[in-house]
Amino acid sequence: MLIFERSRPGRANPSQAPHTPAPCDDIPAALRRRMRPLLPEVSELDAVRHYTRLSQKNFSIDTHFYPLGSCTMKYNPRASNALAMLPQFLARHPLAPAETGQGFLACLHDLQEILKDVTGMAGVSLTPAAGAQGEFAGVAMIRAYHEARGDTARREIIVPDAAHGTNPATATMCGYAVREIPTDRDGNVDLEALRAVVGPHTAGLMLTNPSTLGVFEKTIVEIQKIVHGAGGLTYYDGANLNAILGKVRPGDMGFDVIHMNLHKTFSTPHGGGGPGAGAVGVAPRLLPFLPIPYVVQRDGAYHWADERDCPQSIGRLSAFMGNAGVCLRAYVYARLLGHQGMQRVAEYATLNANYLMAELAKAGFRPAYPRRRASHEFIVTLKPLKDETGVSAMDVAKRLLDKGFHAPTTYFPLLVPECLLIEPTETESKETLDAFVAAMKEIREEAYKQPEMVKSAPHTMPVRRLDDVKAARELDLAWKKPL
Amino acid sequence: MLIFERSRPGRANPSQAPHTPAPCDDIPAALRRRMRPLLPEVSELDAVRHYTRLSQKNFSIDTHFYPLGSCTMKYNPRASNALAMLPQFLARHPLAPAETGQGFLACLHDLQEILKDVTGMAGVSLTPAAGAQGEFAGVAMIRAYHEARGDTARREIIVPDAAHGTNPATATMCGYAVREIPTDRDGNVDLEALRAVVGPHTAGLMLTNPSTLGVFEKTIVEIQKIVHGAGGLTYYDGANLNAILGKVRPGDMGFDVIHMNLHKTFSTPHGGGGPGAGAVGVAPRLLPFLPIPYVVQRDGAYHWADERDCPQSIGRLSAFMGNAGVCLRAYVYARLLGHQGMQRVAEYATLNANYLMAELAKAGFRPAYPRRRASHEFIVTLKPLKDETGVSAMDVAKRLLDKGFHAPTTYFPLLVPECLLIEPTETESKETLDAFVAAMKEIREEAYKQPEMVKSAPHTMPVRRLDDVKAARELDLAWKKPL
Amino acid sequence: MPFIPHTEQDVAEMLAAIGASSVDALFDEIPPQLVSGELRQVPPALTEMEITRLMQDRAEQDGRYLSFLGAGAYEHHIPAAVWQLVGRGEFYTAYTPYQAEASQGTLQLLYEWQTMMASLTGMDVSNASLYDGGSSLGEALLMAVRASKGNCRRVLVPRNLHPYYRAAAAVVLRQQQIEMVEVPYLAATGRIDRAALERLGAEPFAALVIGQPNFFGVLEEPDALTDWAHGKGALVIGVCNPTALALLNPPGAWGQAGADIAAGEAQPLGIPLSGGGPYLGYMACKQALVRQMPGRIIGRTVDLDGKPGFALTLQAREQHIRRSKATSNICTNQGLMVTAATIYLALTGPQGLERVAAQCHANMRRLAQLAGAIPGVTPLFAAPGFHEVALRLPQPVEPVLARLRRQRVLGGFDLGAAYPELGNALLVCATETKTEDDLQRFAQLLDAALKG
Amino acid sequence: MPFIPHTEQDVAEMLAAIGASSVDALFDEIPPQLVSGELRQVPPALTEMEITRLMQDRAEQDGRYLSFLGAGAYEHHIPAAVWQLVGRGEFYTAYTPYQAEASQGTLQLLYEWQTMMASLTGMDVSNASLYDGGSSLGEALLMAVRASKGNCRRVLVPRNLHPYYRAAAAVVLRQQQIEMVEVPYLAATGRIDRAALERLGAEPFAALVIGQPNFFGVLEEPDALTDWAHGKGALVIGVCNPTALALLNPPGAWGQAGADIAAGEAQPLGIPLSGGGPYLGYMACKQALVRQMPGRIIGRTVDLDGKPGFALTLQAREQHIRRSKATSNICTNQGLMVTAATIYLALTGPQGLERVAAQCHANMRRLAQLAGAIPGVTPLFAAPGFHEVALRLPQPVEPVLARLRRQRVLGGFDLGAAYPELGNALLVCATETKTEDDLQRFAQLLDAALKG
Ligand SMILES: Cc1ncc(COP(=O)(O)O)c(C=O)c1O
Ligand SMILES: Cc1ncc(COP(=O)(O)O)c(C=O)c1O
Repeated sequence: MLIFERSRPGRANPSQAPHTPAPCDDIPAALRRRMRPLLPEVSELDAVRHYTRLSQKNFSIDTHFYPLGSCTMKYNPRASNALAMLPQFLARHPLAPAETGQGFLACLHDLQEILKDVTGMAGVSLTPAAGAQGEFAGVAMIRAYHEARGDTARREIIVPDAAHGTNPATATMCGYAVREIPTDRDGNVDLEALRAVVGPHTAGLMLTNPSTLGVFEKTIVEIQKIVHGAGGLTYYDGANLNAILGKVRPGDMGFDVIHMNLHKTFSTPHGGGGPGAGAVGVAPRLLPFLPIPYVVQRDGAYHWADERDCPQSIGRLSAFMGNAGVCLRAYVYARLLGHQGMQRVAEYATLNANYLMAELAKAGFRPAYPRRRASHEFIVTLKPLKDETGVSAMDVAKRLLDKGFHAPTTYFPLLVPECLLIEPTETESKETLDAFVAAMKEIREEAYKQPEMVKSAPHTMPVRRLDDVKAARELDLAWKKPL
Repeated sequence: MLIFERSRPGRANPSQAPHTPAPCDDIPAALRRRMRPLLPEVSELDAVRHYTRLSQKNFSIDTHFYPLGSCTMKYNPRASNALAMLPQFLARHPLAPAETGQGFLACLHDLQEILKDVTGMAGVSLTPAAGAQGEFAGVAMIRAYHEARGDTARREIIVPDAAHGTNPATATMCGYAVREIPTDRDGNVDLEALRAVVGPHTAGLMLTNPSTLGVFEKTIVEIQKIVHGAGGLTYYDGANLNAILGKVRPGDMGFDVIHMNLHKTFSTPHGGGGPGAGAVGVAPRLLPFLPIPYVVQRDGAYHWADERDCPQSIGRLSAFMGNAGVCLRAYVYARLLGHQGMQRVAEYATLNANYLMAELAKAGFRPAYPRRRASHEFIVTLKPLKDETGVSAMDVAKRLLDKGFHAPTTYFPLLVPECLLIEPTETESKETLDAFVAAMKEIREEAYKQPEMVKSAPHTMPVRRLDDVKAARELDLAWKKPL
Repeated sequence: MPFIPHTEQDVAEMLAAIGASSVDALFDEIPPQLVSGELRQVPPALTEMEITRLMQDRAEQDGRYLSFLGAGAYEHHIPAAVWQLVGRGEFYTAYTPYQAEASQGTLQLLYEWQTMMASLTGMDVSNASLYDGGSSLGEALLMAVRASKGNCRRVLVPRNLHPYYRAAAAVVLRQQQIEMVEVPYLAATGRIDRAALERLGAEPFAALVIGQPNFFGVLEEPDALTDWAHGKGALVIGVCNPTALALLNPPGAWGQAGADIAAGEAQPLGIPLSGGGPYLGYMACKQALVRQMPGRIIGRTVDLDGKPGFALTLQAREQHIRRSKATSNICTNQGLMVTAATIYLALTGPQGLERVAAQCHANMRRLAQLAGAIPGVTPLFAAPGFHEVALRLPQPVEPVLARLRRQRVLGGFDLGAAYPELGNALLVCATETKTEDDLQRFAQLLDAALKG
Repeated sequence: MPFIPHTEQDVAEMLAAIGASSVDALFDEIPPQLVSGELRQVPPALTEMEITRLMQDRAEQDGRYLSFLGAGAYEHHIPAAVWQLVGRGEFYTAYTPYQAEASQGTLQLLYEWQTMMASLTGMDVSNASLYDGGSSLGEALLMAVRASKGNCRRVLVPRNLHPYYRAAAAVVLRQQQIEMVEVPYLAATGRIDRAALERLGAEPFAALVIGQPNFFGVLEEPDALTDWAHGKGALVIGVCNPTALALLNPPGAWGQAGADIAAGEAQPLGIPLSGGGPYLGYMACKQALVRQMPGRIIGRTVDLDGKPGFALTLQAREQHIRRSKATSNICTNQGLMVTAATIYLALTGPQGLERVAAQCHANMRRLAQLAGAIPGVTPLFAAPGFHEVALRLPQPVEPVLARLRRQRVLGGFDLGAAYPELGNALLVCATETKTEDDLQRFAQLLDAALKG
């Protein structure tokens, strides 16, 4: 039932609004609203009950194992939430002068320093609101760099075919043409293909490492050299940083710019679709172009670097400071981990992934890259199962819901047929992984014995399988009051 | 699965304890613990997930209509929670001097004044931790009063048979003998019976009004006069204050002492079994005996009245200030309602109860007191249904769970056979009441058509009907590690 | 090991199952010369107790101010229920609802949000969120350019729109060589300069942006502007304060046909100021433009049993399907902020939101009245406004603000910094959170500060 | 109408259904002379915004202190997860789990609590909670008297037990004319005076109470005391700080047979100080006494399918069944506090709790060392202690405390008020929340305060 269907004309929550309607007689009638908006008229109890019950219809990390590949769904410390929401931080106006927020700025400054260290970069700006905006900032900086040098013929960004969709979309958004390059049998970038496309038109390369195929690009240094050799810059999509945190640093690999997904690696909550935080780090040559604002320390105090301090900056990505509150959460998390904890993240994420891959392989599932180590995630392809039983990766995913597990990422990356991209993260215990393997085994057996049951899964969710085609064909995007 | 079953030896949460174990070499070995306690060894994620999922197995006001008679399960404003938990209030040590907590004490003082007003009493102490402790304080004050006058032969407390169990239990706890008196056909105290038992041995009478039968004692003033006439004092069990808030005042009815259940009438959360707050109010003659501490205003500042100020006080009911944080919640609630809101509580609680009683009667359910107005609650008896179908009040209650409603109170008060005591409260909407009536109708039909199904309800809860007999016979009160 | 549940035995068993000798061996595909040493800038781990103390100390160091700052971020009362619900793990720790059947809570809520925003803006459809008001304007302009018939790459943006919104949009437009033309405002009213607009509109343009209220808190007259732009074949983008929309004619009803896109910042709807974010970019549009709209969109559909349910839809617009041809690169958006805003709107309702807006308005008028009584302080613009007012001061603004800060008052936004042509100009804001005492206090302190 | 959903139409329809002319008519059974007028002391309604401001102002007025107060209520780190989970509506707004099938969450949690507390105290069984430590002691004494063979109505309670616990217990015992005999302590060690005890034990008594640590923070030697009391046919009640039990031999293991009842205050386990409550009385006992135990008890059982589940059990002890013959009148107890404490214990675990306790202990020793270095300040008692230490000051205590308060430090508890025989004596406490800096600061400020 929608909140609108609980609404009754005239029902109101007087505690939540001023007692008496104030007059607005000076606003000309032509500017005034003529019909009240369609907002629900419900009591506070009804609203609380409605949204409490809605929430219970969600899977979440706090309720379920959520091995969604490429998403790093690990435990979100509750302390991060509590401390980012201290009343003084929440009440802070974005335009309040820096002198009134030294505590707040100190946290962001310290986080910048921590991120510089873990990425090996020379400067960091926290303003990007999510990974894609970090990518945008990164590619815009690449453009600004070339333009500042008068090197204006570079019109292409190279992107491996396995890349996340945001990479090519970002390149386009930044006005570049996208050159896609293939992946070899072991999941590495095809170096020959790369050599074939680089040239004077190359503005840069966007690379995800470990790649979305769940493997570390073994020739990462060569890749970087090839692109740099052609005068292009190198962009490191750090969404998978969890796999290498404290182990290897993109800066040390010679990359010019990286974005991080703090809502993955730094365990800020994903909130059912955000907010995230997509901090960017840059090598020295891109420092002048960093998006503003970021925090600088000057005369023993913290300040926001802005247009005046950074005339070459690509500018502002949002009106204020990006998702500052998310950055506070990431900061708390980083301090809780400490330097040793950072390294352990990569180690145990990798241990969990390799263990899960090994156990699933033993259970009859086919890893897409059996000759490779898993990074923090790995792919199994259900092509054989599909061929033999008709049960698809999607069916298995839906059936997993019935077994109390969130499904892995399905059908991404697009190059592996019937794939499941599985990322257990370091915060899950061996027992949970074992239970997941057991569920996968059961589903495999079900696929052979009762394929129809699996194909019509899920059976225990608030709804059965939804009709996506109807959703797209007969658009119903907003509720309308029945007449 | 119990949290202990998720435990693994050596698993720990280092964020939640000091880094390094400190030495305790000065504690003699004989005083030291030899075996670690059986506490779970789980990760923070496991704990959060475990208790999040456990919580989802509960019904609650925030998720379900909860018409539990005598319990006043109304909406618990979320503001009360937030404001009672402001960091400064939470950090306040109970022994911190009053000068460091004037804000905190002001709230409690104001609440005392509000409660004096709504009860018509001369003084209020907030220290009782729940209704039963309020009763204890009240009866102890009655004892102290008689003793202070040297009137020591009074050894009996009179309690109507419909009374809540805490009333006779309290009388016993205070060292009194209990004299039970019957109720007449319309649910009133039997005045003749009362006259027959009062006398020089009468210490007092405990009366609930509106009674647990859901009706207002019409002869309340006479009752009071009879008891007073015999030299006894009168105790008003105010657990049902919701029915009369702002409408009639126990003080005006001539009662000497009252306890209130702030966790009912003042909408503090019940928390799965508490904490409550059972403030007591007294008439002038009992003022010297009020339990300490309570707040007094002196020289423009707030202070705790203690042993030195109140030499005749019955004393302390708990080590510190009772459930002070619950009182803060009640205070916020009272201020949100204001004086008009207080009166509306009684009006709409009564409207809802009478409407629901009328609709259920139309649907074929038999009100226990059809000739009476319902107060904020009412009783239906399922005796006819039981006789005709074998389906009991308990079966109907369990079946209601399947329909998404918490069950009313069953088998209380004990004098009405197969009874349901139903209290909708003022915060529920007509639609919710109508849906409840519809569910009751359905169950009635089911009782005739498929009684076995109703008798084996619930069918959709995390567990089916539980074996209470086994629970009591084969006591399993603590988990033991399997060997 | 914080947040890592592995016991030594677990590790041994897992390595055995993998067939690896050590955890380090799992990293053997990484070129050894890349392996980094100790992290030097990351301090040792703190316990939760220690970080709690550190953060509390920092928060207390900052303290709290009585604030009359608005300028794009607004202090409103937020019902306690909002964030107690938002903080529930099932909302807080869920991912984007890719598995619809296991995400009906979030999906239904987003659909409710779309409904509310479509109605509040007077549009047909809304998306599920963008990052913030500034980037939302950028996306709206790109969308207008994409939708424009002649592939026109020129857009008109008034100077009286939030300077940071314009800055954020400019970064985006610059990448694609789209020209952003600044439309001047009238010195007398602070409104868009119609005559100048007429001149600038002589050349083709894809879109005209209208702020309502504009950055000065002044109300535009959007009906005529909308009809004018439509007459030129351009789209109209309304950038509105959503609280104000409880009172004001929504963009969808501007002029004959209504504006085409509404975009902006929904922070005022239950989202704390939080030093600048996370906030909530909103976007709504006419039905015809829906396939050009960036961001997640939720649709209502049915399940195998015909029971209604909700799912992400129109994904063919999005990067994960359309890649380099997507309407935007946006992926993660501001889901949790939508959760807050939806619950906020449900708790306030149409009547409540209207009262909030009206009280803001009344407070602004009272503030203007009190401040206007101070010698030398005059209103800058002669036009009705909403919850924010621009004042001319007889002295440079920043020193006055500094004096107010010493009384723990944030006195407003120094307009002169962004609009040198306005001289000593202060933008002050009073929402419903301000009491008569607060307004008096502001006026007294301002008076005193002006006296030095 | 705050919290009332009724529209005018609803009211009209409902009255029609009832057959009443007005809402007032529903009160027609109330004698008219009783109907009261306006409430005069209840102010008009505030909005949530207004009460929020009021409460915030009051909270800020109180501010925060660096506190070295213990004396029965202890500041500990509370993991953020605890109260975020406790605040979930399903825990927060549920009633006592009368309908077991719809309350398995609360019931299972209570069963887990019983398990934890039984183990922590070394007992067989625990109840689900009592109000607080003080009233819990009262109930334990009543229980011991009920269980005593010769119906003996005399109990021995040491003077070195918390004075407010003794006060709270006394109120209860007084009602039933049970004699509470005070056992003196030794001036040198602060421990129970064995010789005096021997004398007092010459007459029959139902129970001996032992605090561990006692109110002075001193550790008793409970093994011998327990065996002695058992030799006299009395029960032994251990009143223990539950944090300390991570380090100390639990009552269930005292002497040959173990104490019979453990009762006390579980506030240290995740419950904020909150100005004195709500706290959490615990009680655990030996199996043989379970039917004498007051309070809710949860049992594990099975459902119709044989699946394990949880339910309230042994209800025949309770007031709602047994009425005037119940073990206690307690009904509503401290369920939500149990929720907090259970989650706290799950998050800290056996190792964590031990570290917390050890750190408290180490901090106390350090504090004693630093304070002991101040001229004229000496430890009052020569015996090992736990997280609290009694100091002798060379001057009256209250003026010293007042000076510390001016530095926003709460310096401890003035022992002389409750124990005049101790003279200028201060009880100070340092839990794991205190850093070396805090302890140094305390010592410096104390030094300065003593100098005047
Ligand atoms: C590899 C990769 N790159 C980029 C992104 C985009 O990040 P965001 O969703 O925060 O915009 C993602 C997120 O899913 C990703 O997995
Ligand atoms: C009529 C009546 N009296 C007394 C009580 C006891 O109150 P409490 O449970 O707070 O001890 C109750 C509670 O259920 C009650 O309904």
